[in-house]
Amino acid sequence: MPYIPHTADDIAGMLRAIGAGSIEELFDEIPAHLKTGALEAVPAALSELEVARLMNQRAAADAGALNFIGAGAYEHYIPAPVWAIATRGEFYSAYTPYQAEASQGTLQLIYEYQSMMAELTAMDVSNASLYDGASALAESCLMAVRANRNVDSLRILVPRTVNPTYLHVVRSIAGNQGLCFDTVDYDRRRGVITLDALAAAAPGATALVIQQPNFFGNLEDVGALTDWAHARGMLVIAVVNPTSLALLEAPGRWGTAGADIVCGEGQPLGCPLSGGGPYFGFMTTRQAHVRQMPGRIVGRTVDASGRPGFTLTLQAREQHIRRGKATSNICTNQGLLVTAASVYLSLMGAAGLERVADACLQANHALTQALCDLPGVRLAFDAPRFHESALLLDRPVAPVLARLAQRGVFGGWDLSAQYPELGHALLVCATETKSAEDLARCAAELRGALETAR
Amino acid sequence: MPYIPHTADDIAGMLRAIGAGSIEELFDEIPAHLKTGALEAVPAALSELEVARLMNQRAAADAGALNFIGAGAYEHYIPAPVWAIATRGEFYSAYTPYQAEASQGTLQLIYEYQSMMAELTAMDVSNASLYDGASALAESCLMAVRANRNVDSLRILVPRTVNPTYLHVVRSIAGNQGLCFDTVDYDRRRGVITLDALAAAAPGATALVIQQPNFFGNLEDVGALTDWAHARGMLVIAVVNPTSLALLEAPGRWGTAGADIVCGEGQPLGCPLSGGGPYFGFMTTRQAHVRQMPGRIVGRTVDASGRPGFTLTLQAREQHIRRGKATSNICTNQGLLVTAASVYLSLMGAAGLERVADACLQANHALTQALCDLPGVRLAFDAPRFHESALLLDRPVAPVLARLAQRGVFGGWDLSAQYPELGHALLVCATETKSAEDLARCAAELRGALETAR
Amino acid sequence: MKSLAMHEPVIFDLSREQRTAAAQHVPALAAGAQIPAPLRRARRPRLPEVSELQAVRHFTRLSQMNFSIDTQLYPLGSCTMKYNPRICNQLAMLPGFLQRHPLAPESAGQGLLGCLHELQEMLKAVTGMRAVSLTPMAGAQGEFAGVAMIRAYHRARGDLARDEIIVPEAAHGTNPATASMCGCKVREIPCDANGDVDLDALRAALGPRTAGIMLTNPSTLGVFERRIEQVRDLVHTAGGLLYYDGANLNAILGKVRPGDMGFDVIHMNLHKTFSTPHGGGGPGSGAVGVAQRLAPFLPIPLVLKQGDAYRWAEERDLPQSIGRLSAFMGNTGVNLRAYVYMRVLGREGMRRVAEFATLNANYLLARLAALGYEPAYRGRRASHEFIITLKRLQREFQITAMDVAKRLLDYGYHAPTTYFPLLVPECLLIEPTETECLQDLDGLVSALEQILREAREEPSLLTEAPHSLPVKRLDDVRAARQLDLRWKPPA
Amino acid sequence: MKSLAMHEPVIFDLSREQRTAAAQHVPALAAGAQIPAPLRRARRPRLPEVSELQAVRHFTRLSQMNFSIDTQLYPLGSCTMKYNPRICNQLAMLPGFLQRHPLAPESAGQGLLGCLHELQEMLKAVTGMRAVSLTPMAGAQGEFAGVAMIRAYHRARGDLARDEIIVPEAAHGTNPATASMCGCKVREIPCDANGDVDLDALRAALGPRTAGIMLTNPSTLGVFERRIEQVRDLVHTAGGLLYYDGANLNAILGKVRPGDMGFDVIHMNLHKTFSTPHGGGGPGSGAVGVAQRLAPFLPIPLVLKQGDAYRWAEERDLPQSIGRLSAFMGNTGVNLRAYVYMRVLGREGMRRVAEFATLNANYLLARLAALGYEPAYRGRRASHEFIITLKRLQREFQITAMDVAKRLLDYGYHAPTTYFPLLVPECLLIEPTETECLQDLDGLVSALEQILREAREEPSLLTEAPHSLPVKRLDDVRAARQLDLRWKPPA
Ligand SMILES: Cc1ncc(COP(=O)(O)O)c(C=O)c1O
Ligand SMILES: Cc1ncc(COP(=O)(O)O)c(C=O)c1O
Repeated sequence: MPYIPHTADDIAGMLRAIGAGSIEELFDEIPAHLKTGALEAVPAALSELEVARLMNQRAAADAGALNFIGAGAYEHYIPAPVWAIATRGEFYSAYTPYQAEASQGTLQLIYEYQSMMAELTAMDVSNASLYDGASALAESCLMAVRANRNVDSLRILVPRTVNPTYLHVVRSIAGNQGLCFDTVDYDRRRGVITLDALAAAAPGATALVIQQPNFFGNLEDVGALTDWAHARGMLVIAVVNPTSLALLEAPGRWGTAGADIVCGEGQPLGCPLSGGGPYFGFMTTRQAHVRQMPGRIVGRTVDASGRPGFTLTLQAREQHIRRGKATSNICTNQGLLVTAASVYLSLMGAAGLERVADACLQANHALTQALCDLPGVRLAFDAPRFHESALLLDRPVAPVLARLAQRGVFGGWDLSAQYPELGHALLVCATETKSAEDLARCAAELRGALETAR
Repeated sequence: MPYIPHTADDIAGMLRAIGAGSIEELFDEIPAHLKTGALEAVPAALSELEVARLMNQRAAADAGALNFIGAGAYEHYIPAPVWAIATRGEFYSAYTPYQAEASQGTLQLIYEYQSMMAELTAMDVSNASLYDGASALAESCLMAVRANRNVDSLRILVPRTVNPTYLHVVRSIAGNQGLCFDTVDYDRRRGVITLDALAAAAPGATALVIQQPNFFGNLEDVGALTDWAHARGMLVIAVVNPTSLALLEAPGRWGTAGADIVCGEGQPLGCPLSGGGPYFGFMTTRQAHVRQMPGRIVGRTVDASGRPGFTLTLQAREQHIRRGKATSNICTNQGLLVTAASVYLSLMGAAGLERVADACLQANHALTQALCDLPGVRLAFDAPRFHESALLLDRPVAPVLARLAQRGVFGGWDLSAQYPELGHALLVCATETKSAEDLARCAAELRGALETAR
Repeated sequence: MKSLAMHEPVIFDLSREQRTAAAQHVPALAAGAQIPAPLRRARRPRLPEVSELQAVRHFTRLSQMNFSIDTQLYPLGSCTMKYNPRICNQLAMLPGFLQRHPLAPESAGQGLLGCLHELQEMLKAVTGMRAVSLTPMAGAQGEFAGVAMIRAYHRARGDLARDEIIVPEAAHGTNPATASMCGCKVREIPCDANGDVDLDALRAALGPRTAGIMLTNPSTLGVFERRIEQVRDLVHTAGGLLYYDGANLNAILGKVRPGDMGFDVIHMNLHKTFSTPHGGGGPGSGAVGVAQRLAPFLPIPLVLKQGDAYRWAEERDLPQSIGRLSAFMGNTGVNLRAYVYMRVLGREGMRRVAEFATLNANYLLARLAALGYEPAYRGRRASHEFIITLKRLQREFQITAMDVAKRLLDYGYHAPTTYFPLLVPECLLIEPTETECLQDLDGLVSALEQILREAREEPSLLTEAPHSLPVKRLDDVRAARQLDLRWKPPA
Repeated sequence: MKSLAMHEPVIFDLSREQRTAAAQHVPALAAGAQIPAPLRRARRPRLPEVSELQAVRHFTRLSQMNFSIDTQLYPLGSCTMKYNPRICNQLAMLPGFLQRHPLAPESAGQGLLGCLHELQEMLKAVTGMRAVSLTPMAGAQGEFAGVAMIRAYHRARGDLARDEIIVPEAAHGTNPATASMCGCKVREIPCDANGDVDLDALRAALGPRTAGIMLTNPSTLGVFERRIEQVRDLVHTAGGLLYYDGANLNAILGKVRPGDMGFDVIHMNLHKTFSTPHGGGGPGSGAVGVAQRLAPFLPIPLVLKQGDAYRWAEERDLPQSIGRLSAFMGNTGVNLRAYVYMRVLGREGMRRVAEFATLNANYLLARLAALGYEPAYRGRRASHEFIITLKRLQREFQITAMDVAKRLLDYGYHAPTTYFPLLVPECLLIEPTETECLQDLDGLVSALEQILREAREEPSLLTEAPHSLPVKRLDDVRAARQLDLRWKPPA
């Protein structure tokens, strides 16, 4: 019996102690006619050896391509200690640190994580994670509505340079509470939001969402946008890539007053791509808004003998205390990924993270140049970028990408479904994981694909 | 500076405390003309990212074949917890448990390991490991010379059914102390030692070595051999495969009195093949010989308050106490592999190990049958076997194996260099890791190779 | 039971300016691009500056300050803290899976998609539902998906007034919180003295505004709702749908299926029933299953099989979907772990989960009752968990459930869940799970026996517990009043 | 500093008949073959019968009862307990390496062989030797190979009388033990008051029976042998060869090379200088390097490069080889870890090892001397390690080196090496290594300062130490007298 330790003697003795004749008797409160028969659709048990063989085959079938897709999930090098530590049983198999005295390891780690995220975003406080970047933006929007004392509105401005999937998720989640989202178009030449476009939006929104770098990889004029929103009583919700913050101005210092709520996808900080998850959403904010923040928060306090210790705090915001009136329904979050991110950031430090960010910047620059040197490829926008670039091809993107994939290269993300107005647009990404040879191979394969497909 | 934590301030302050002007000054006792210049032959530093890229490429280049080679190292399934535990920092990065109070984890684990090995071999005591199976046999021979009070001789009988490489190693190591090794030929039809062949050996040897299963995979008549040796005042040194002991009689119960010293290669117990090492040699013996045993031994004792605890014991046998008169020069052994083996054996238990052994037996049986169904292939010997079989081909083995290797199958070990008298002999092995499809593939590829090469 | 690392400085206090874990510095590429000055970061963030050894040592020592399944019995009710098989982690972290970009072509991901599709199928089988989506990232998001589907269903039928969700007062906090997140009103109804839903109260609550009811069965009171079919009929007749909170699925796996009980929608906590790790707070996975009528509303994406090929279902496949709940496809790596777990257990293993979880719980209950611990629902079978109330202990010795919980930590056992469900005074909700062996259950019983004695003879052992952990009882009030939520450099 | 797991039963005591970790039961194949009855095992071995959770929990808890580099500063002299980079483990355990059978064709192992060949080349470069074999499985086996080569060399020249190996009395126990293993006689010679070899004694020992001398430089006294060239000339003139015990190579890496000092043969402890893990006692790797004249005698196999291809050198390549020392090719996986380490450090990193190891040692020495701890060799530079003698403490307060060592454990530092080298009374041999940071060194100094105070004011804190570990001081005498070397079922 896999994972079940009971011997026949154990079972007999236990039933005796209970006073039951059989295990089946323990289920006698369940109406007999409801009982389940054989679960034919579940395959028979496999030994660990067999399941390992199966999974090794399947993983091998999926492996090996050279990836230039970003679009919200980024391939970074993960230092060896990160997962060696995160998979230690004491982190891996612990529960939420409700029993603080027996969970000081996890609690202190979260406190350190909160400190790092607050520093990175230049905000006052951080929570202990949300599910992912998209759902973190949804929670940010809900929070902005609660937090904005100036404007009483359920409307939020979302520029089209924000990841369109995020907008989709935000609508799925926050739409249920009546929030609505006005999109703001971007400047076709520069691929960023302009104040003119914002001015055209209906007035009276609660918050403005700004993604930096934006979905095209372009850098928004975040200072001006922030000041514009603040001048109109809106809160500013920043959606940022944490790696980029080593080089880009922190949202806490955007414009005159800085953003009010910062969120984003934590995946670049030590989480493997892993087919889409688990990642983690981060969120930081101003001290003034901390009671509106969703998710767990750890605080430092003292124990009965006055020594410092850590505990979950401000739990009155949470579902297990406040139930229907909680700031969110979130309970289980993405703790293990926070563990990985904390180790990652500790190993990197600011200097290491800067080097990663700069290597990404340079790799993308080099890739973009190499690709744009090919006939039929050009840059879509004229704007400073971080590690992604939107390109325009002279023909439909999908068949070109399919051809590249056959050659073991994932050549980027086809923008044409989400941004049909751009034509044959392709979003490519290169990070520090890509060597000069990798970039050259991408260019060579794209050249080949364009030539064959011509 | 990889792995060096010193900041410029640290260095300055430390030099000040020392009263030195520079780090270089700390080396002023080294004659200047001896100092080393630039180490041109060492490549420049790589970041972790770069070295990971390099090693991933190299490992991938070596990967993927289906292996049917045994000949002393065996591919077994290793349960997932084994190395998850063995690579925990507290085991991985600890030293030899000289400070017992700070090393109870390692010490208790070794005590448990000793208990398991003593049980498995049905002997009284075990040491804490030696380097590998071959060097363990060398140490066993040296120990036998010390331990045998009946016979004063440096001669040891080694049948040719013992792994020839082991004999080579034993000669390299024990030969220096004047031990010499008489080989005893095997029965050509059955591939085992016979009493007749032993009787033909010069009398007066100190010990007889018996390998079970022998190098051909055949099972020796260990009871008769043991009794024969004991009747002549020799000690019996058993060389055994630990997996096989789930099915085969334990050396402690061979014949009337059992073997005197048992050794072997521990690799099958949870150690990956890893290109040849690290593995570990095990050794168990009778209580009477424990003071002649080489290597570390852990004992259970009590602490100052009477509670049980574990410590290294009988250290007076060892080099750090007895120096030139120690039972061996061994110091560092193969502790981490012992950790893996202890977890492995705990997860298996006797019942699990039996299933592994039986699956090996059946897999090899099925493989042998499938191969012997091919034209030009037959069994070399008529004897019961465990998980290896010696086969005879109708043509030279090397080109056939080369052809198989090109097709991704390692088809066995060519015996012709070590046993030229057998002709075109091939040693094949199948363990529980081989599915029916794997076996079928081996047969199909061999058929193909034989057909093409005909 | 003390921790080797009784105190560990905050990592920022280990930090020194300009120290680095230099091996992690990625090679610099020729600098061609620059961030324009106004957008460039003005001040470096103060992240820790430590060596690799310092980081490894720090986090290793922190880890030792945790209780966990891998080190202690962890009978935390409602949380299903069972053994998390190592193989699940090892296989989910194979490079072919880890390196896969979520937006990579489906043609190059058939291995992964195959696993996920088979997982969907297995989950359908064990729940008796007609369709499954693996997208929700934890139980609460599964609940959200479920309630959102219920709303979408009513809306699609033009039944626009249905905006009330009924929850029993014993329900987990996420249930009412989810209803609110979905813009619904929450109506709480009481349970009767036996732990069953109060049917009269239910009848009174039902009406034309009823969107649905959220239940778990067995309930969070640790007992099976025996009149579940009556409940179902009442709710369905009133036009509402039934939501099953799958947090307690471990209790009934392979024994009775939510679909067969009449539930219309269910979320599963794969991090409970299917033993993916809790990771000190997450990640989880909250897969949802639905009856046929809710299938069109499932959150996307989910995996479809067409011929021999797998692909993600998107909006065009499910135009009525409640939409996406995450940027990609949920906690894929967690789903992979659950998949491996289910394959190892297999068909035969499913019902064993419920059987031995239930055996362990009933055994503990019998032993503790014999010691004088008071079951909250005497005469009822325990499900996979059960409630003890310490109200007598409190009355007689001023010993609270919290005291007993903290004292158990000293004995090397994690505490049961305390003060949940809220309606049982001074309660301990105890869930041993099926992977714990008899000896360890007996150890827990002995500890609780000893604690009873201490309560009478030396109560300060309890009221001041824990005594042997890295910290003593923490000042939660101060934590909330004098907020210290992040490290700041010493002034 | 207490361990979370203060006591853990022996695993056999957790065992119950017929319990299994069932997921590990491999599938049974159709039974075609059988072991003949007389050869079949009659009685099952009593191995533990535990669940997978029990095993994982047991060994996890045991692990927490260890000090290790990953959890504590570990200044164990002569052992070079530096950070073992995690990347070395990760890359050595890539499936392509792990799954490789040692006898698999070389053509299908060029990745691994390439790494090993490059490692040989790098080790040649840093030692100044002409050829390297990676075969020896630890330092002691490297020594064995070295002395065996020395003997083979003399024998090959017909110089048959040379059977004496000279070792300084400070030498590590493996040196004389190795000489004996090789069938040589050991001649010990003293050191002078400054820790250098006593040249007169050396002269007296040298003669026509001299096979060679085994030295390490810096010596195990922690000081550099300044007259190494004189020693070399004396030994060579007498017809002997010089063996370098590379256990102390960390002290001089990139600063001075054994080959340049005139050594003929050297072993390296890759598990010290090149930071492969000690694993609680092993495995190590004791690669040997030789000058030209010993190259024909190197142990096989070693990796040759021919054109672009790598292959193992066998007997036919090295007919004079001292032979094989292991069934395959030594501790390959350990060698891979060393390879990765050297590539990350690179050319520039080599000398930094020696520089910062030496800086740390001299800093500690200066600080401790200032506190009143007595250096064994005052006026000498510390190498990567140094010796403190506590003879005064013993005289004045009856406090031994052992007491100080045990008390340090209470402070959360592993003890230095005690009572080695044997010639310095009440000694502590302290080796901080280059990977420890200033703050932690200062922490160690503070602890030793506090301990000095305790020695004066409350000596029982020392003599009864440790106080806070899972056990108090253990009864070694009883351990050796009442041998309890394995679990036995309770009678
Ligand atoms: C009964 C019950 N419902 C729902 C949940 C919420 O699940 P999650 O934490 O995965 O969001 C829990 C988890 O604690 C629970 O116990
Ligand atoms: C000086 C010295 N020489 C030799 C050795 C032996 O090395 P090993 O333990 O690897 O056999 C050691 C190890 O402790 C040592 O310190």
